Amino acid sequence: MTLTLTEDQLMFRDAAKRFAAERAPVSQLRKLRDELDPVGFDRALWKEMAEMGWAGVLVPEEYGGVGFGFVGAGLLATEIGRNLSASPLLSSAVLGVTALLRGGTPAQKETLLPAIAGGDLLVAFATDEAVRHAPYDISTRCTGKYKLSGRKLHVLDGHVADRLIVTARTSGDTCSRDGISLFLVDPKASGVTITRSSMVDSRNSAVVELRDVVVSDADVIGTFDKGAIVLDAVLDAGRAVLAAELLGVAEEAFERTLNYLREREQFGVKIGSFQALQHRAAHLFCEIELVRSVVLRTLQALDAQEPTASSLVCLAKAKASDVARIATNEAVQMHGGIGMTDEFDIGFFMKRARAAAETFGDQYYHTDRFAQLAGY
Amino acid sequence: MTLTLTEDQLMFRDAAKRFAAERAPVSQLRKLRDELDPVGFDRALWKEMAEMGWAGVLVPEEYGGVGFGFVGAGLLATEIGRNLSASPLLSSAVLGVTALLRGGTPAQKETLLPAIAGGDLLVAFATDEAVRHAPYDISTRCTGKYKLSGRKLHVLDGHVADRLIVTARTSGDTCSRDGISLFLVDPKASGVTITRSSMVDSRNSAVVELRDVVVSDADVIGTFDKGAIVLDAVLDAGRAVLAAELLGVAEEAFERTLNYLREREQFGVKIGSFQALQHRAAHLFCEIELVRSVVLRTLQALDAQEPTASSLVCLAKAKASDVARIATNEAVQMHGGIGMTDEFDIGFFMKRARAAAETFGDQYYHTDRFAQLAGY
Amino acid sequence: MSAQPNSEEALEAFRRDTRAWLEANCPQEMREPVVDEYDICWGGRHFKFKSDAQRVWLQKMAERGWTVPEWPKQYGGGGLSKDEARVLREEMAAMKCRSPLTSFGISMLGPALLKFGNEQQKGEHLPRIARGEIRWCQGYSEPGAGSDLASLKTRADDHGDHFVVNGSKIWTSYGDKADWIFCLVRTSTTGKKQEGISFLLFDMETPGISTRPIRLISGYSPFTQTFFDNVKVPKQNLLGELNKGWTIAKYLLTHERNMIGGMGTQRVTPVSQLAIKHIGLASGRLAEPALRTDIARFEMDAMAFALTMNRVTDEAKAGNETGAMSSMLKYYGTELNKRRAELTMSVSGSEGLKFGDANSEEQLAAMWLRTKANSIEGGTSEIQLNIIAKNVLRLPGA
Amino acid sequence: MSAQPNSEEALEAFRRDTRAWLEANCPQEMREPVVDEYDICWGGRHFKFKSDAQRVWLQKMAERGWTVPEWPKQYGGGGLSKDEARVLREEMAAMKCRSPLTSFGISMLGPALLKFGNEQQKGEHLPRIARGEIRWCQGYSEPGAGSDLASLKTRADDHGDHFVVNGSKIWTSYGDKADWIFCLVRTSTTGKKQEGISFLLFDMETPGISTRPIRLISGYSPFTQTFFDNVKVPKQNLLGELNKGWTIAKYLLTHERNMIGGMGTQRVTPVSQLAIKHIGLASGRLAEPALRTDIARFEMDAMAFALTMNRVTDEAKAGNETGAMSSMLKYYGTELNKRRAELTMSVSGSEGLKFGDANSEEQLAAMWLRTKANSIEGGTSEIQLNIIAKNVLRLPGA
Repeated sequence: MTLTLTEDQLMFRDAAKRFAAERAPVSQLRKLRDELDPVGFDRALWKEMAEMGWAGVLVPEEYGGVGFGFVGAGLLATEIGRNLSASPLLSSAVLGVTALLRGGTPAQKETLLPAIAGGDLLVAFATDEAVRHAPYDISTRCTGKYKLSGRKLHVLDGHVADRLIVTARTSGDTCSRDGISLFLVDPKASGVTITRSSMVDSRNSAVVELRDVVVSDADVIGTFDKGAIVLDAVLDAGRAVLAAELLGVAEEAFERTLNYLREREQFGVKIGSFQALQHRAAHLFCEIELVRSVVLRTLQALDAQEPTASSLVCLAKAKASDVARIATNEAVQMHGGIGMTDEFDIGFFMKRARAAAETFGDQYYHTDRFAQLAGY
Repeated sequence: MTLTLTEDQLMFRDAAKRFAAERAPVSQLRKLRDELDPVGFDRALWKEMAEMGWAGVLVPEEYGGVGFGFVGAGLLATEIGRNLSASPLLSSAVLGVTALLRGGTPAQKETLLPAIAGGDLLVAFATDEAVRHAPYDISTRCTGKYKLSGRKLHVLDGHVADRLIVTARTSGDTCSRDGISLFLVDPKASGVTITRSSMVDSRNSAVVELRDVVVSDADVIGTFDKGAIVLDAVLDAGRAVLAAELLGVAEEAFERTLNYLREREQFGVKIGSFQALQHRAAHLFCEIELVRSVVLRTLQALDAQEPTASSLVCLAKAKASDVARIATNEAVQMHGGIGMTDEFDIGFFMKRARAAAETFGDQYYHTDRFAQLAGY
Repeated sequence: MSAQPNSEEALEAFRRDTRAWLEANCPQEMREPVVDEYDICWGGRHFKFKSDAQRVWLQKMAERGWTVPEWPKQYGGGGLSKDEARVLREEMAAMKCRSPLTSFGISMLGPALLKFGNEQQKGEHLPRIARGEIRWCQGYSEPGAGSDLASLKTRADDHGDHFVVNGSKIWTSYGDKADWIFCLVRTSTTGKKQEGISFLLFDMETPGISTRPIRLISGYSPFTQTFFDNVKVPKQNLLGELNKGWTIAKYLLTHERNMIGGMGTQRVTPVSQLAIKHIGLASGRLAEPALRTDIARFEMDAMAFALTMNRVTDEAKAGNETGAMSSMLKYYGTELNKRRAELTMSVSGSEGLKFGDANSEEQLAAMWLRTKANSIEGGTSEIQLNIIAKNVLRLPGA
Repeated sequence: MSAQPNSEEALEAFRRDTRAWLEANCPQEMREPVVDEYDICWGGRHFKFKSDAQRVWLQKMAERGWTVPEWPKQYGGGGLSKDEARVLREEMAAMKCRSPLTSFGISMLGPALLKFGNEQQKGEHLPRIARGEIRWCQGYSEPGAGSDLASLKTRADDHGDHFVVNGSKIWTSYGDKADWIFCLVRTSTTGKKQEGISFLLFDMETPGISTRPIRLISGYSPFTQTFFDNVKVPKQNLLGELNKGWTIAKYLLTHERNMIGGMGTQRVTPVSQLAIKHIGLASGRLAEPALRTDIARFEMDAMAFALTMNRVTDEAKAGNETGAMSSMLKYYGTELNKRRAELTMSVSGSEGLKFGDANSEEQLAAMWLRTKANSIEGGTSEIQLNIIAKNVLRLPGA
């Protein structure tokens, strides 16, 4: 497979680029934040995005999606990153759909996938329990057949989801990869409490508390006790798509900074003529080029279900998190005082870069995981 | 204690500065290297250094030394680093003397210390067995009462020493801190084979092989089986003095680079006017200032035998190793092609920085040890 | 007062007296850790004391001149020697006494007034600073000027016995809370831009002054933009000579740099401790090895920097030249502070991402965002590196 | 020859034929890994073949034009399409065939001759390069000029039907082993310095040429300084137009950059494997955690860089513009190569410090020192960053 986009992919990307820039730019996120919008994104807009194939980007055509795979999802995420577009793409269309595709029963798929692809149903994935990502550190209990009790942190779009997919420990010790199972949970079910958190990136995150929440056999996703296979797939999908989003964040922050460097004058010259800033910008350019290669290769590997895809996911998530951090920090520093004001947009990129990096493992987590997977 | 030098220390340093620059400059090391000198330093010069108090810098006056302590030894080492002066200061006057002061019997001290301080007797410390420093990774055996067998790497000045101090495992598992003992060994004893290695920094290092080498109770240094107490003290002394030497290496490489930046012209201007180089130089200046503070504080802490001195030693050795690496690499890069030629001296500093960093633990080793000592 | 070093015995006596006085006079409440920004006493005409204890503590300390221990007694200071002032700091630290007064009048304007002010100015302003009666703000930066401070455009026109000031300043810290401003203005447009600048002091209640708060990415609004519309300032409010204000400004910037750089050594919970809390230990080691490595690197550099602050202080005491170090401390200290905040966010994971309103307890993200200004305010990191390259390393100009 | 992409079947047939031919013609000895520098065949008048196999292998490949597979057949090339050339590379890699010929004639001068040479020059030089008969060296840098290549002073004076060259070049790779030199000379001193430079080809045996090897910090002497004392060069040896040599030089530098940058992806033992050997695993993890973290960071960046090399290649194949990437690849690749060498030294401890003579097996330190030149030769890292800033990022000039 070559590391270039096909004609179809280029067209899909270009349409997404126009749509995101016109309909879901940074100003929309600012408005949602300032108005303390109770949803956190525009439901009508998500319906439009669904019509463009966003909600069903991973969903096969037989279930009403467009089947553009992870490469397609990544292209959308990069444009989302460039515009900081608020949408449930990651939660519902990536995490939710991947869980159903990898572990869903035929009945679950037939009921849920078309509704998700149509933008009518939102799914949230509730797994993390520690403040720092530790995927198998799950102690949400499952008693009897079945009552779930536990507390899930950082559940993306949890407060507006129509369905939750919840990981729970059905056997084994806390932190063991064995003994994890996944369940579909109705957020309106008795015993579910969902509290939205106000986040630095103005995106949606919630705490989900479960107290003896009753679920049935029909709600199990994947093999009972062996849910980690699905969990891993969902997390890797989320990480890769987040890496693609972080690429967009880095690119946009960098381009805005370059424009500023070309225009802003100090000491009678354009500040972009200062060699120290030029060299930092040139180095950053190289780093972003590396992220571009890594993200595309990783998404291709996920689509092809290559056995070493997880190593690439580590590389992509670590590198994209780190480079987006550098790009947004350099952006604020090079913009100087104006970059520190809320009035100016650049700070939004730094906030999103940090939040996206923390979600499902940051550069530290994935650097160590990369070494582990390589056997050292 | 204030982080400044006393009048006495300033005088001692100034005398050392003059002597090293005049009598043991880089050109002398080059000559020793080019002539494949069998000793690796100038014995007559060491005798002169001894007269100036170098060989006895750590030796109390009652044993014929000058008792300037670790701060004094560090001042000498920094001047040695600035001039890349070849001498057995580290091996004999620091490692050897520290072992004897911390673990020697009165008889050992009376016999050996005055001879060392006078520059007439050289002691080498033979401990490392792994290529990367791992202080308790000792499997040199001690059978009966006593026959030593094993292989010691990177023994500084081993091929010219009049006495060896050898660590051996007298009980416990390999890598255990318990069960290590130290022995005085005559290099001419039966079963001792010493092979000099040709090193990148043109300084002295040897491999010492021991096969059933007979030693007696009178040769034990420190408490039998509890030698790690002395070993730790010797290693920390060596590390701190190496950090002081690395400070000198970094300072001198930096100053030579600044001079070059002020004089060399390219594109019709002095290259020191390029802002990218200015910022790198300014950052490096800050880092060297930090090393200066850390080295002085660490040497003071060793002199005062403060309980947290080991943490400071980690900090000093790690930071000095890393900053000397950056300073010498920047020096070669900023000198460009001329810096790559053997004819020019700057490469010698890069070589010494690397060798001194590797000796008794580099920045990686000591960063991790720092975290361990801090309980994380 | 006394320029001579104090004898050991005299110092010990001073220490005993100080300890006894603090014990007797520092309210218990003022020995508790600072919890929120209202615990910091800024003084000024409109300051609302959070508690009686806070008001009493300021009053008692001001009476002894100990809000500004080393200033001369005639100007409301304590007249202490350097050694005595150190003893006072040590005893206050041991007893965990809060600082009775925080103010730009003390940390910034005061030293400039002592050096450049005339008797009339010193007598008028210093005692009121010392007693916390007047809160000062700084009018330096201008919209669009940024790092190129000397290109400032706010002008003060000569109208005989007074100046008329027109223009605008930005990044005025607490401009909306201050009583007086010390302000750089252009009094000449001929010659080098640095040579037409003067240093004026004036009351923020003078007609024609208005302020507008600037909201930052952290959610805080500590700065204002300040507008001057035909503001009349009497000529006796000129500090130093006409058109020589740049000299005072540079002197003052050095003080500001030391203050901001010092933030690198603030006493906060070590990152490693927070990491242990959030991540836990496995076999005695912090369970995430790559993160642990960077935490160790940060804590080593922070310790090295703290030792360097100590060394610079000790060298200054020993009478050695250390002026060149101020840019270094500002640059390295603020970069360290940013590293600390980045790592604090990393170890706190999703918890650190929470971003409440200004009154919430969840302030990690706001603090993290706040640190980003450290390397911009008071001269950017780039400006500090330029200064080091030119003034310390004597590298040639571009 | 064929500019059209080959059909899948045609390529498969070519692959079968190629495999069979290689199997039949590549001596077994030429399928073993390269052990020392004498295993690399540079060709030239004075080259001493290490073995018959090496000589035979060069001869057989040259006969088919496969030392330069994509060059036209009329100039001694193989006339292969890009796809066929890729298949040849893949099959040689699969069979572990050594490269039959390494030369600056192939990698640097050849492309410039093909683009700028006249028929007579192409016909004279290209076939001899392809057969390994003439070894070329490059005369670019001059003592004292460094990165400011265009300020070169070696002059070629017009003497009617020939030039007379005087001056000196430095950093001439294997100048003492080369048969011919391609050389930048000054033919005009009016106008911009770039506009008075010409590109000459001449025989190193011409009277008036001498060379002096330069010993490097690594102990190797791969470069010479080369001196020209009234060297007569016929005018037909001018490549391209008079005073237009700078265009050719820049074209060639791009090729050199790609070559040096590519070293970042050399197949060598991964640092992590060497680390496991020297340090060992504890509970499945490399026993030194801080070092492990930096090894992982390096290996991740190396993988990201290799993927970027692939992407740039794929984009070039797809006809997308990638010229701007050459400085990036040179800069990042050489910096990575230096990082690799630093880590290799770190994991090797005292073993890595050994520094024998050039014939010894202990070459880690020499290789480490050698990499330091990577970011200097072929345009320093600083020059590459300048190029990226100006040509790619379109940042304003100073």
